[in-house]
Amino acid sequence: SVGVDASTSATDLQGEVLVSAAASLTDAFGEIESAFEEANAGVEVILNLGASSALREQILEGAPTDVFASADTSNMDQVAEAGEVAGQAEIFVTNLLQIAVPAGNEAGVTGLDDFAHEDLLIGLCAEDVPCGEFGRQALAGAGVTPAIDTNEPDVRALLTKIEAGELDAGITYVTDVLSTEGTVDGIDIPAEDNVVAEYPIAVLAGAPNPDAAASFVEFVLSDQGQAILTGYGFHRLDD
Amino acid sequence: MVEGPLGEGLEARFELHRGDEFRLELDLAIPPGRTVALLGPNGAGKSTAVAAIAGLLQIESGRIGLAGVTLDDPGAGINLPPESRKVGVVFQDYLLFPHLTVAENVAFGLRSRGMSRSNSLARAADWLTRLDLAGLEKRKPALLSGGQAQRVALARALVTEPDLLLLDEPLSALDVTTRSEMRRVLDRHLKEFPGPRLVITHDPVEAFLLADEVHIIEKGVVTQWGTPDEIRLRPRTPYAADLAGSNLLFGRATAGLAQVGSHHIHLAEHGIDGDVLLTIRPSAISLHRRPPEGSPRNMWETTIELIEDLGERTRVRTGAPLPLTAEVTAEASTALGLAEGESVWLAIKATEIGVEPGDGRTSSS
Amino acid sequence: MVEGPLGEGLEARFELHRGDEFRLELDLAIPPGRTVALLGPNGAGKSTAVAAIAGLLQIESGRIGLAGVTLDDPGAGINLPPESRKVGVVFQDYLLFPHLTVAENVAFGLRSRGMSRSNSLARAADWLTRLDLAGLEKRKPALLSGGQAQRVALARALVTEPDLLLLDEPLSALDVTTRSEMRRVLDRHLKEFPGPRLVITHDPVEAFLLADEVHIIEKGVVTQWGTPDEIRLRPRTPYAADLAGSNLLFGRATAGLAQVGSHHIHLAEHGIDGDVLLTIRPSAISLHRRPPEGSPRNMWETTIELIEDLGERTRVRTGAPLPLTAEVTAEASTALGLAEGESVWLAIKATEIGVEPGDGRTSSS
Amino acid sequence: MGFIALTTERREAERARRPPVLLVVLGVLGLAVFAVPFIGLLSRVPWTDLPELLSSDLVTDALRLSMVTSLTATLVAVLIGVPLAWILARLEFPGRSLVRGLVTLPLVLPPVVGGAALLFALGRRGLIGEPLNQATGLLLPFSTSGVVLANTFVAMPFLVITVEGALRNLDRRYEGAASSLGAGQWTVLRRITLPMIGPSLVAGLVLTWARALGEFGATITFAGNLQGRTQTLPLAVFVALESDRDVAVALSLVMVVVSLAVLVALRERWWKAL
Amino acid sequence: MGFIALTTERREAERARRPPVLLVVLGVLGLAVFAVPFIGLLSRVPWTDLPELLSSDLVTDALRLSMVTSLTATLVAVLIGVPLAWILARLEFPGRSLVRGLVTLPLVLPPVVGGAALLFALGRRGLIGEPLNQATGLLLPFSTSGVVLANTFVAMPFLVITVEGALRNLDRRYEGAASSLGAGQWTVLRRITLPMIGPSLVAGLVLTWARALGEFGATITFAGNLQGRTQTLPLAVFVALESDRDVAVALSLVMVVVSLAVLVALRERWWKAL
Ligand SMILES: Nc1ncnc2c1ncn2[C@@H]1O[C@H](COP(=O)(O)OP(=O)(O)OP(=O)(O)O)[C@@H](O)[C@H]1O
Ligand SMILES: Nc1ncnc2c1ncn2[C@@H]1O[C@H](COP(=O)(O)OP(=O)(O)OP(=O)(O)O)[C@@H](O)[C@H]1O
Ligand SMILES: [Mg+2]
Ligand SMILES: [Mg+2]
Repeated sequence: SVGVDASTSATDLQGEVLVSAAASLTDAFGEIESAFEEANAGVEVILNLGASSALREQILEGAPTDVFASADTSNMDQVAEAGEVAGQAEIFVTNLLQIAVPAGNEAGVTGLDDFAHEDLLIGLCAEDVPCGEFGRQALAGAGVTPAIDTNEPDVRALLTKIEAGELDAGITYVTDVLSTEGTVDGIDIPAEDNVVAEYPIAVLAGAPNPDAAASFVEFVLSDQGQAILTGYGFHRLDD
Repeated sequence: MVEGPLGEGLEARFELHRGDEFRLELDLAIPPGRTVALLGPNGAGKSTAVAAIAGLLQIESGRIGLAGVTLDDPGAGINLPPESRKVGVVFQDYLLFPHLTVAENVAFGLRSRGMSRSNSLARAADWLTRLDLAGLEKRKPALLSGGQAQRVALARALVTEPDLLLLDEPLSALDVTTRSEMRRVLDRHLKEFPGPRLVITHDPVEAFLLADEVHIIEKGVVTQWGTPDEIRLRPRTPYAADLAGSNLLFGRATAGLAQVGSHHIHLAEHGIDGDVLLTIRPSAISLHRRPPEGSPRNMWETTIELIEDLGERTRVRTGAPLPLTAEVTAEASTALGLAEGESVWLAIKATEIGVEPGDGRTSSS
Repeated sequence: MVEGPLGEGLEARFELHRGDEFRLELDLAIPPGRTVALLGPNGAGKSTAVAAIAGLLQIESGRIGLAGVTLDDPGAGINLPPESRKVGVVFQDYLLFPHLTVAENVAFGLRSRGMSRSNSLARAADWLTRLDLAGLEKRKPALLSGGQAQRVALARALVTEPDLLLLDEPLSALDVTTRSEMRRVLDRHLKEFPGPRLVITHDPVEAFLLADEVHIIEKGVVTQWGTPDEIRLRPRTPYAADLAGSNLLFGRATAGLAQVGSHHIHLAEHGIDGDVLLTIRPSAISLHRRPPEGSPRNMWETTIELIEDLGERTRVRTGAPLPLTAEVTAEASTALGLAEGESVWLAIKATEIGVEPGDGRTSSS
Repeated sequence: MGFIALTTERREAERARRPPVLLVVLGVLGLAVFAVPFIGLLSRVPWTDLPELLSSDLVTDALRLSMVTSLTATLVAVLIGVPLAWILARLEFPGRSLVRGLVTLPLVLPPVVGGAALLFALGRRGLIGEPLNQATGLLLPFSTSGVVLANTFVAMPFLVITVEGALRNLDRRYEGAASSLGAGQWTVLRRITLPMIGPSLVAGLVLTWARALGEFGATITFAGNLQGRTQTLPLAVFVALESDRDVAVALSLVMVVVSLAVLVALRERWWKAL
Repeated sequence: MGFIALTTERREAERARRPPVLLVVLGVLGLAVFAVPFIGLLSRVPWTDLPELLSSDLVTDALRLSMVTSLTATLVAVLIGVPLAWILARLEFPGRSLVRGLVTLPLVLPPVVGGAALLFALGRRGLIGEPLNQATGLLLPFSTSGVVLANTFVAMPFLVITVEGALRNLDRRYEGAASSLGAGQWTVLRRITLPMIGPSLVAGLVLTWARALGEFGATITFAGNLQGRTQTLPLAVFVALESDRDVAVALSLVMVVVSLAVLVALRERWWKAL
């Protein structure tokens, strides 16, 4: 269904569609919301932004959600296992890791090797959080044992500290560095060490408005949706 | 003074404990229109009795009835809450509500009983004026002097026109002028008041003036009761004697001679044998520099332990063999040149000695 | 009684405001070893004076000195905190610390001054025993009766052996027995106590017994002071007269005849002309059913307004033309068959009427 | 400390005492704990962009919702929290200590877990939520009522514990005196008990309202983050933090200013009278 | 309500009153607000895996750190918060209302913003933190002291506001009586003032400690999350929630049980005496 012009196909849709999306999708989904509503005058998208894990809990406990867009596969898998996904979840974008340093890079960080320096303040996401898991994979791939000072529970917390100059370096997603609009500098991780993070999306089994939900997912996967997402640093699936 | 049948007054016959040590056993009946004064040493249970009758303490057994209605009867499971008893209380430490003004404090009872704010404040202002508190309406209790606070407490209890008045030392903090004024106000109000009234006081004059009947309570038990005159003339416990300002001696009489300790006293009354209570008014005791001549059958030499100057009269406390209090005129005292520590002769006419048969209860106390 | 130079006693001459309406102007000097009783109507400023001397209220001008040390002198910027004044206070409403036991309350002052816990508790126990409170050591104040609480407050003030004692109605809640007992304890203690003492009371007997000097304060101003006898015999304000149990009349004398209102009274004293204060002891007034014959120069017919039965004596208040209080023996009262509302003849010998020149200040009050 | 007038309130004659220096020093240190971060916050406020940042729908929606939900939660807390405090202070029953402990639960639980616990209990699949939903169709998550519930859950302990402490401190004989004057238990509660614990009650209310206003974790977990429906100011801050930190700081400032304004206004009108 | 013994504490003779039914009903409703989510939580506890889940290093480290930091923060709050409360209640100075408002700041700010404000002020690049760091080498973020500071910031308002309310309620003449007995201002504070506001002080302490124990947002933002150094229980719970709800629920249960145990034990020993 990729490539279908969504703007004409769903004009008869009505009502609200409640989209629970990972917080890191805030800006991108904000734009998608407007575009989708423009294309479907009868539909109102309501965004529910939060940590993927919190969104997962809401869905598992029966909160009336139409669409779930997670920042990792693990939370989506748990939802699917519970039988809450209608059909199948699809990966809609991927994201790459980047080294984030405070603007100006005072500490002179150049690559993953610097993460072993005891005298630098280094932060990663916590091990159980996707960005933490991927970050550690990247470091392991590069053969670096990091001297970690903090395991942040989410990317946002990590970025806040890098922005404030409290940490000398951390590993986050490319999209996150981009979203700071210059207060954080990104240093690319070589492709051989980098890890691809996959973002799944799905219509939920208990969706109060399944038609509109399906249409929304379609829109995200459409060229228009993908174009918006890549504008925020995400990678298209077919890249 | 309208006096109705007892059933319409207060009947309080109950027992209760306070803490581990104190136990109150009260048996009191006050017909409508009569005032009973409850007197007793500190810690005797007077305030406890008030709290129980007002419904603030739980009685353990017995019954409290007012105007034909049972207020408390643990046996029958009856236990009327305080707000359903029409009882006006002046608490010993006033318990004025600190967050309300004087006027609001006095109006509180009326408002609680449903009167409008303005009406009740007007009535309160009325009573405040009557008790000479005009001008203090807007004050908070913390800004009152002790005596002002006490009068506010009095106004607060009187304004609700209850069926029963319980006044716990209502005049103790008042100055002499105000006190006699208030005593008059109270006396007048009590006389108009149709229900039974219970007044607690430590002031015998107050008790004797206000009350139709005096009950004396000691260590939780009523030890004597009667009209003011009965108490005054025939006190049966040392406390009651102090109250009456009398001397009280416990002795054993045989044929007109009473043995008190190791001392013997001649009595005019020959008819009573066995345990006796002897009462001697202080003014019936005369003091002399030399052994007096003439009729007094009882006389002995003793030392002056304490001289208290009461103005026109002088009170003299004597020591062994029998500690007694005598009262002489100030002139006599000066004429005799009495001084503490000096020795003096003391004489009592046998006819001036009151004799009562003693009973176990009283003499054991 | 050791009496030292005044500089070593209490000198309190100060002014302060309370709220918008009340202003106290005190001028009081008590040499060491002397007891002054401060008396006055409710709200006169007695407790305020105590608080100021203890350092709990800020004086506005004047000076308070004790034992040669200046405690307060706003002019010189001196203002010793309460804890640096060695002053023992019994507060009118006791202010016992509710979270401490009786023994801890009494020991508090000693502990604050550095005595060890065990020593101070031992001393406290000692004083509790002296004031007949043994057995209550472990109680919290909330579990005491009113009189017990007052005695604890007394013990708490006495135990610290301060340089100055300030007792604000220290005996008002005590029963008769305990009160006379405590009065004796207090009297003994006051006599042993080397410093100055100030006692506030509403009980004239207490004041006259305990005090060397009586100060009367009304509406924030001292209106009269003197020895108990001076106050008793020559009260200069209606309040003082009430205190003395005397009748006080304000009049204008010319050649042995005083005009009081529209009435004329004959005096024995012819030397004083102009404004006068007349004092008449109640016992100097005799009552008769018929116009009495003989010497009394003053007599008139009046009505009986109130009869108060005081036991051996009866107090009679008469009405117009001059309201007076007379006191007759109970026998006389019975013999005359006195009753309220009846008319009676009243006689006063001119020689029994005290005459004092009046001054503006007193007669204006 | 020259700026501290060495007088105490109201009564003119009351003795003015120089407060112990150490106490003042410690107190100022205590104040610093609050003042220093506040200054830190102020230092990052984008003052020039402020008007623009704050005029968006997002902000006005969130502000309105925050006021409505925090005040409603405070009201609910008063309605059921004061009675609970009264019961804890006045009645003796088995398990009272446990209940007291339970009241502190929301303080101890990280709010997110608290929100999850609310979901477990009151979500559509929840222990109580499920039958409730089936019976009435009521669904709390994603609803404004859900926000109020989450706020109440998190904020009510402050009221309960403060009021209970004050009730235990109160001399009960005043209540006895009031009832002997004919006041029923409700009148006593309304006209004697509550006014007499006034300052503590107000303290509890302030704590409760402020905590409800700032509540984030339980709300986002239980009620979601839907603009205009469940997105309160703190949630808006969270969203802003993802996209634009300046907006987040500006929003935080709004919260602080609003709460300061409300508290100072309240105090002038109301607390002062106490 | 048969399980409620209709008696009140201690004094035997005191009148037992049947509490107003509505009050009890409302109170029970209030209780339900806490009990229901608790039951929800309990219903999801993986009881069989519990021993295993809880025996890890992570849990013991976090538990130890939580106890140390929350208790230290409470202590610090007492040391500087009680004086601050005293100053607010007893001294009059310009800007007092503002200071009072400032004290509620940490309540109103979402903890994450509070943590950010702490960073702005005391972080390595913070207003005060930067000079401090350069002068002394002290670095608060990522250190256990940083956790204590964050906890203190967030939890101290409870103590300050509760104690201030109680101080304003206190009859000051008792303090006057104490000073006339020779007690200096410190003795009065220690032996009269604080004991007399005992129940409120305890309430404030309980609130403070519980809030510090549960503190998450400011801590993670300001102090980070490193096992054994800054990872307290709530942080461990939050991280666990990301991946495995069972672990998170189990850890939450630990927190609840620990705090209940501490509070009940304290009460038996200490509060009861009040
Ligand atoms: N709440 C209480 N718990 C336990 N015991 C108490 C309590 N209140 C008073 N008591 C004790 O009960 C006894 C009676 O006290 P009550 O107050 O009735 O005495 P009282 O006759 O009014 O004395 P007073 O003349 O001193 O006011 C006293 O021994 C007192 O110590
Ligand atoms: N805190 C206060 N603020 C303002 N006015 C007060 C305050 N306390 C007392 N007053 C007023 O000051 C006056 C003097 O009060 P004070 O307590 O000194 O009287 P007192 O002579 O001790 O009276 P009492 O015999 O009734 O105890 C009274 O008119 C009283 O109403
Ligand atoms: Mg009593
Ligand atoms: Mg006084």
